[in-house]
Amino acid sequence: MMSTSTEGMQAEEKIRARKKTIKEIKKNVWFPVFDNNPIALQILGICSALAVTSNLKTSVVMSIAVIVVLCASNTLVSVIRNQVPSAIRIIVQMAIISSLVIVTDQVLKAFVYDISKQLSVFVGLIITNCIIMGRAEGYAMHNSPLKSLFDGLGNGIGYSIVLLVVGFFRELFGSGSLFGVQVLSLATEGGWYVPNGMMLLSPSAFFLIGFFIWFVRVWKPEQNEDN
Amino acid sequence: MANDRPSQTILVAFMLCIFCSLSVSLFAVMLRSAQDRNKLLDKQKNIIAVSGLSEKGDLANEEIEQLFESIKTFAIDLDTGEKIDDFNIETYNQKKVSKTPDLSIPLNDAEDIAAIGRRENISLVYEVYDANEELDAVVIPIRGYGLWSTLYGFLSLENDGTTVRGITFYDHAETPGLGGEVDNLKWKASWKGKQVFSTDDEIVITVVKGRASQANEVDGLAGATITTRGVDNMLQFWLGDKGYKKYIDKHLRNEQKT
Amino acid sequence: MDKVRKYLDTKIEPHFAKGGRYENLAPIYDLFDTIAYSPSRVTQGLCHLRDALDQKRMMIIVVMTLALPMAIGIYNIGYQAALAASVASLDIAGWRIAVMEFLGLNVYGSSFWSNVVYGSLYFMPVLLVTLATGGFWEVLIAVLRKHEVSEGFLVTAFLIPLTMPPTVPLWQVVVATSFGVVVGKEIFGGVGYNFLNPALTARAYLFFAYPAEMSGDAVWVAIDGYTQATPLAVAAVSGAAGLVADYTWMDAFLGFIPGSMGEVSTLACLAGAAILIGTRIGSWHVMSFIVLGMIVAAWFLNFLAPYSENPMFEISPMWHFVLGGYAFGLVYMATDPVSSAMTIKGKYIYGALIGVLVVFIRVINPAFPEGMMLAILFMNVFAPIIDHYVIQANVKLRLQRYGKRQA
Amino acid sequence: MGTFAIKKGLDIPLVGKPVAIIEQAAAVSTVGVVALDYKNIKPRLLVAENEEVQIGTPLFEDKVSGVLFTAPGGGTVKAIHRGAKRKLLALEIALAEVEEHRPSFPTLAINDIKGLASSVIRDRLNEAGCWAVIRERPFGGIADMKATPRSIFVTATDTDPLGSHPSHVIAVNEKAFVCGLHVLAQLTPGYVHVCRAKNSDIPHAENERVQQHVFTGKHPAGLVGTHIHFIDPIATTDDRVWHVGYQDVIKIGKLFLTGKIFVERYVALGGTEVAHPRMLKTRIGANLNDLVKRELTVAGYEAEKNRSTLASRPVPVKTASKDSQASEQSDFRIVSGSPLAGRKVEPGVHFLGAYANAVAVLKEDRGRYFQDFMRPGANKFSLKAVFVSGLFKNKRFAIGTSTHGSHRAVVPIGAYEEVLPLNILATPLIKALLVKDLEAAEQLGALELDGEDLALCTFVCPGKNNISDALEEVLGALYQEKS
Repeated sequence: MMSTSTEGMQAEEKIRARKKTIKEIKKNVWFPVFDNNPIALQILGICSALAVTSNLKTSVVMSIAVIVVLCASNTLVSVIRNQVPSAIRIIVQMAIISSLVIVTDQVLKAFVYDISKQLSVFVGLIITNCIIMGRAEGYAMHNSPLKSLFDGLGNGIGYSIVLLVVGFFRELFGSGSLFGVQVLSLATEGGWYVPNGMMLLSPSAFFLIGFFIWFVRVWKPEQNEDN
Repeated sequence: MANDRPSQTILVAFMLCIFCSLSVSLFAVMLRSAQDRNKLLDKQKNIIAVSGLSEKGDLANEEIEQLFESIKTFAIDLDTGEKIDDFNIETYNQKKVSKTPDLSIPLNDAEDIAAIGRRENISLVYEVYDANEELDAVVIPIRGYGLWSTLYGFLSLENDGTTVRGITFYDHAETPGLGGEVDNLKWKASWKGKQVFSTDDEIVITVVKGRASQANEVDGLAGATITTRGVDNMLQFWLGDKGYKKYIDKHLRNEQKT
Repeated sequence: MDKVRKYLDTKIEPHFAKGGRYENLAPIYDLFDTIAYSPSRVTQGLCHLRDALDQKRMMIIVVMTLALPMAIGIYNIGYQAALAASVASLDIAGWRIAVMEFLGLNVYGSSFWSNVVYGSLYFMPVLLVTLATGGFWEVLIAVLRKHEVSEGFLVTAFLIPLTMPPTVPLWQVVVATSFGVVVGKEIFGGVGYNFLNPALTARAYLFFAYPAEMSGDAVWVAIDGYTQATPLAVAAVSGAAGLVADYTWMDAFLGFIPGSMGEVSTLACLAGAAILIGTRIGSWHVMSFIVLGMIVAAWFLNFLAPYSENPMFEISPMWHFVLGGYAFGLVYMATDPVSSAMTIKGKYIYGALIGVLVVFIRVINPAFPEGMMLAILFMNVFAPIIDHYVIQANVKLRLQRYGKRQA
Repeated sequence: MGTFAIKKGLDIPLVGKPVAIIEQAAAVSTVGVVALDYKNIKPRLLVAENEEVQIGTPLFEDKVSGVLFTAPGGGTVKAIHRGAKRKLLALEIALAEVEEHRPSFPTLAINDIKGLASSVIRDRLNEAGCWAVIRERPFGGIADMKATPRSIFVTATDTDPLGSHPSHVIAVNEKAFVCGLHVLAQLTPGYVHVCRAKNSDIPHAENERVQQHVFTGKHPAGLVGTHIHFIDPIATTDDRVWHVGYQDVIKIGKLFLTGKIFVERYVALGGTEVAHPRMLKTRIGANLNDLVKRELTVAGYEAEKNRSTLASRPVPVKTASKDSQASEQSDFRIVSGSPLAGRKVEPGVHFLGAYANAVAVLKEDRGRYFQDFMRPGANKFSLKAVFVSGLFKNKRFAIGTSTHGSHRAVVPIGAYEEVLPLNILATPLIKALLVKDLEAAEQLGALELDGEDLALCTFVCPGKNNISDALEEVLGALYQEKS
C-alpha cells in the first residue's frame, strides 16, 4: 500500500512537474511576443531592424535566420551549460553563435542568393545582435535545453513580429508592393500611388518602431516606464 | 567550481574549436558549388536582361542557362580593342583586377570622368548571337561614381555599334526614390534605340536634365542631378578611347562599314 | 457684445463644463471661447499680477511678421510664372487659369494684380489645407488628452506653406502637416515639450519622402512642365559665375527668384526679424550668431576655393545670405524658442553652429542643397546637449564660487 | 562696503505707488498671528479661545524647534482660525481698551549688548516671541535657534512695485535699529550685512562686524535673495545664512532698549484701489479689513459700503474705471505684502503678515474682453514691447489680477532671463521647478531662492505658470528630504 501510494504520489508529482514545464514553455514562447518584446521593450537588435526591413522578403528571411540561430544557440549553450567554465563562457557562447551565423549565411547564399545579396552583411551581423547573446547568457545558461529552445523561439518570434510589421509598412508605402507584388499602382508607372521615399531610408524604421512601441504601450499600459 | 579547473577550461575550449570549425568548414565545402553557380547565374541574368533576350523578369535557373548559350564571352584588351584568345574567362575577376596595379592603369583627372580611379587592362564583353550565328548585340560592363556610390552595370549595344539596346545597374547605393530610380523599368526602357555616336564619330549620347527631345538624349532622373551626371560621365568614359571605343569600332562599326 | 457674452456664459458654457453634456469636447469650446474673449482667470498663489503678454499675443505677433514674406512670396509666384510664360511659350491650363480668365486677368501679363491673384491661387489652397489638417490633429489630441488647444499651432500652420514649393500637391501637404504636428510635436506632449521645429519637420518629411516633388527643377515655377533651377542649384553646378549670369544679387535679396512660396525674400524676412527683435520675442542671440557662423564658414571656404574643384567653394557670404531660404530659416525657424537652445550661452553656440553647418552642407554635401533646413533640424537635435553642457558649466562655476568663499 | 548695480530686472510701473509720507492708520479692532506665514513649523497651541492674553503671552510654539509665537496685542483670543484638515491658519485677538504687557525684560544700553552671550540673546528673543523674525536661507523658514549662521543680512531697502520707504521708517526709530544691528552681530561670527539703496540714509552701527552695502537698479535689487547671492551665496543645504527685515531689526532693538515688545508696524498701503497711497503706521498683525476700510477709491469703496457702515474718510478721489462698473463681479483683492509675492487676504487670514512691509489693494479683474489679444493694448503693461503701451515711457498702469491669458507650457522667449539678475540659468531652473525635478532644481540654485525671488519670472511668464509657488513646493520637498 505504502509503496503504491508513494509511486502514485511520484507519478502525480511527475505530471505536475511536466505541467509546470509546459506552462513555462508556453510562457517562454508567448511572453516575448508582445509583453516583453526584445525590440519594443528591451530595445535590442534595432540595428538589423533598420537595415533589412525595406521590404518584406528580406524581413522574412532575416526573421527566419534569427529564429533559427536563436533556437540553435540557446539549445546548444544550454546543453553544454554545465560543462562550461564561467571564465570562458562568453567566448564559448560567441563561438557557438558565430559558427551558427556563418552556417546560416552559407545556406542563404546557396539557396536564396537574391535575398542574401540584399541582406549583405546583415546576416553576418546577427552575431552582434544583442538578443542572441542576451538570451544565451541570460536564459540558456541557467535553464534546460528544451525550455531554452522555446525561449529562443519566443524571442525570435518577438523580434520577427517587429521586423515583419516594419517591413510590411516600409514596402507597402515605400514601393507600393508586398513581397515584391505590386499592390498599389505607382504613379511612375501610370498609377495613382506616389511612393514615399522616406520609407526606403533606414531612419523610417525608427519611426515605425516608435509607433509600434507606442501602440503596444497604449494596449498594455503596464509597459510604460514609471515617471 | 569543478568547471573552473584549467584542464577543464582547455578541454572545453579545444572541443568547441574542433566542433565549430568542423561544422563551419563542412557547410562551406558542401555549399560552395551551389553558391558559385548562384553568383554566375546572377550575372548571367543581368546580361540577359540587358541584352533583350528575354522580357521576363523572373527567369528560372534552367532558362538562364539555356538563354545564355547564345551569348559568347570574350576577353578584350581595352588598349587595342582586340579580342584575346586563350584567356581563362571563368576565373577572371574583373572587379579585383581593376584594383591591381599590374593589371590596370591609373587614370589622371582629365581622363577619369567616371571617377573610378583605375581601369583594368582586360575586360570581358558578352556578344549575343542570333539563331543564324550572326552577331546581334554586345553587352559591355560599365561602372562609375554617382552620388553616394559606384554604380555597376551593363550597357548593351545593337550590332551597329551605336544604337542602345538596354542598360542596367546591378549594384549601387543611390538614394531610393531619387538616384535609386536608375532601377526604374520605365527609365531603363527609355534608353532603347538611343544613338551613341554621331556621324562625326563623336559620343553624343547624353543624359539631360528634364525631358529628352532627341535621339541622342535620355531623360534625367527627377531630383537626382548628381546621379544623372554620374551615369552620363560613365557613358562618356566607357564609350571613349579609354573604354570600349576601339573594340566597338573594330568589331561592330567596321563590320558595318565594310 | 455683452449680450453675446451673457448668452455664452449662461446657455452654452454649462454644456461643456464638468458634468455637462459635451464635457469631453471642452477643449473645442475653450478654443473658440478664448479666441473670442480673453479668459476670466485671475491669479492664484504668491504672485498677484501678471504681464499682459500671453501665448496668443506672442503667436499672433509672429504670424503678423510673416505677412510680408507671405505677400512678396505670393506676388513672386505669379511673377515667376509670368516670366516663364513670356520666355517659353507653354500651353497652360487648369482651374487656376479658368479663374484668372473669369476675373479677366492675363497669366502671361505681368500686371501686379494678375501676379498676386495667380500667386494666391497657389498659396491659399496650401494654407487652408495646412490649417485644416493641423487644426484637426490639434483638436483631436486636445480632446483625447483633455487639455486646451495651444495656439502654437497657428505659427506652424503659417510656416508650413511658406516653405513649400508652389506646385506641391495638396495631399502631400496633408501628409506632411500631419507628420509635422503629430510626430514633430504632439508625441512629445505638445507645444513646449517638442524638441524639433514642427514646421521644419513637416518640410523635411516631404523632402525625404517625396524628394522628386521637393527638389529638382520642375517644382519652383508654378507652370506645368516648365523647369528652372533655384539659384542655389545653379550655384551648385556652376558656382558664382553661373549665379551672376542668371540672377542679380538684388533680385535674390528682394525675393524675385524661384524658390519656396514664402522664403524667397530676404528683405521681407529681415523686416520680420526687425519686428521680432524689436518686440524681443525673437532671439537676437540666435540670429546674430547664425549670421556670424555663416560668414566665418563661407570666408573659410572662399579661402580654400582655389584648391578645390567644387564651384560652391567660391560663393561669398553675401550670396549665401540671400539664397535657399537662409534668411527665412534664420528668422523664423532657428529662433523657435522651444526647439532652440534655452540658455543664452547655448543660444550662441547653437546659432553659430547652424551658421557654420549651413555653409558646409550647402558647399560640401553633394546631395542636399537644402542646407538651412538640415542645419537647423540637426542643431534642434543637439540643442538639449548644448544646454546640458552649459548647465553643467554653470553648476560647476557656482560650486567653485562657493568653494572660493569658504576657503 | 560694496556697491552692486543690478542691471537686469523690472520695475513694474503700477498705479498707486505709496508716497514717502507716514501717517497714523485708523485703529483696528483685532490683530492676528498668521501661522501660515511661517514656513516648515508644526504649531502646538498654548492658549484657548476666549482666553485673556497680554502683549507677549505665548500663543503657540513650534513642536520641533520650540520657537515661541507671542501675542502682538492684549485682549481676548477671539478666534482660532483653522483650514482644511484642521490646519492652524491664524489666531485672532480682540484688542482690549487698555493693553497690558507681560512682565517686561531688563533694559540695556547699546554698549552693554556687546558683552551679551549669544545664548542669552537667543533665549530672550525667543521668550519675547521675537525669534521668528529671523529667517534662514536655504528654505526661507525660521532660523534654527541652535545653529550659527555664516552671516546675517538686514534688508534696509525695498524695490517692490508698491514698496515701503525703509529710510523714513528707520529715521524715526534710529536708535532701535542700530541697537538691533548690535544684537544681531552677537549671533554670528561673521558679518551683519546691511543692504540699502543708493542715496538712502541708513544709520551706521559702530561695530566692525556690521557692513553696509549699496544695491542700485531695478527690482529685485531690494530683495534679500539678491543680496545674499552677490555677497555670501549659498550652495548646499548645510550652508546657513540668516536674514532680517529692517522693521524686525527695530523690533529687536526696541526689545533690548525698552524691555518691552514693540507692536507697531509701518506698512506701505498702495495699489490701484487705494485712494491715497502712502505709508501708514499701524500695528503688527493688524486686521487688514479694518485697515483698508476707509482707504479705498470709489469702486472699492462702493463695494465695501455694502458690507459695513459708511466710512468717515472724506473724499474717495479717483473715479471708477469703466470696466469695473461694467462687470457685475467687480471686486478687489487685499494682499498682505508685495503684490508680486504676497498673501491674499481671505477669511481667517485677514491680518498683516509676519514679515510684510506693505499692503496692496488690487482690482480683481475677471473681465472677459472681446478679441483681447488682437488689440493694440494702450493700457496693457508688458516686459516685452508687444503693445502700443511700450511706446509710452513714463506711463503707469492699473494692472488687475487677471492672468491675461490661458495657462500654457513654458515657451522660453528670454523673458525670465531679462528679469533675473542672479547668476542662475532661469529657464532650466524654471523647467526643473515646474516638473518638480528636485535634484536638478537644487543644482541649478533653488536653494538660494525664495518665492519672492522668482516673482518677476512668474509675472513675465507668457505661459502663466505659478513659478514662485512651484519653487516653494520644491523647497518644501527638499526641506523634507533633508530633515
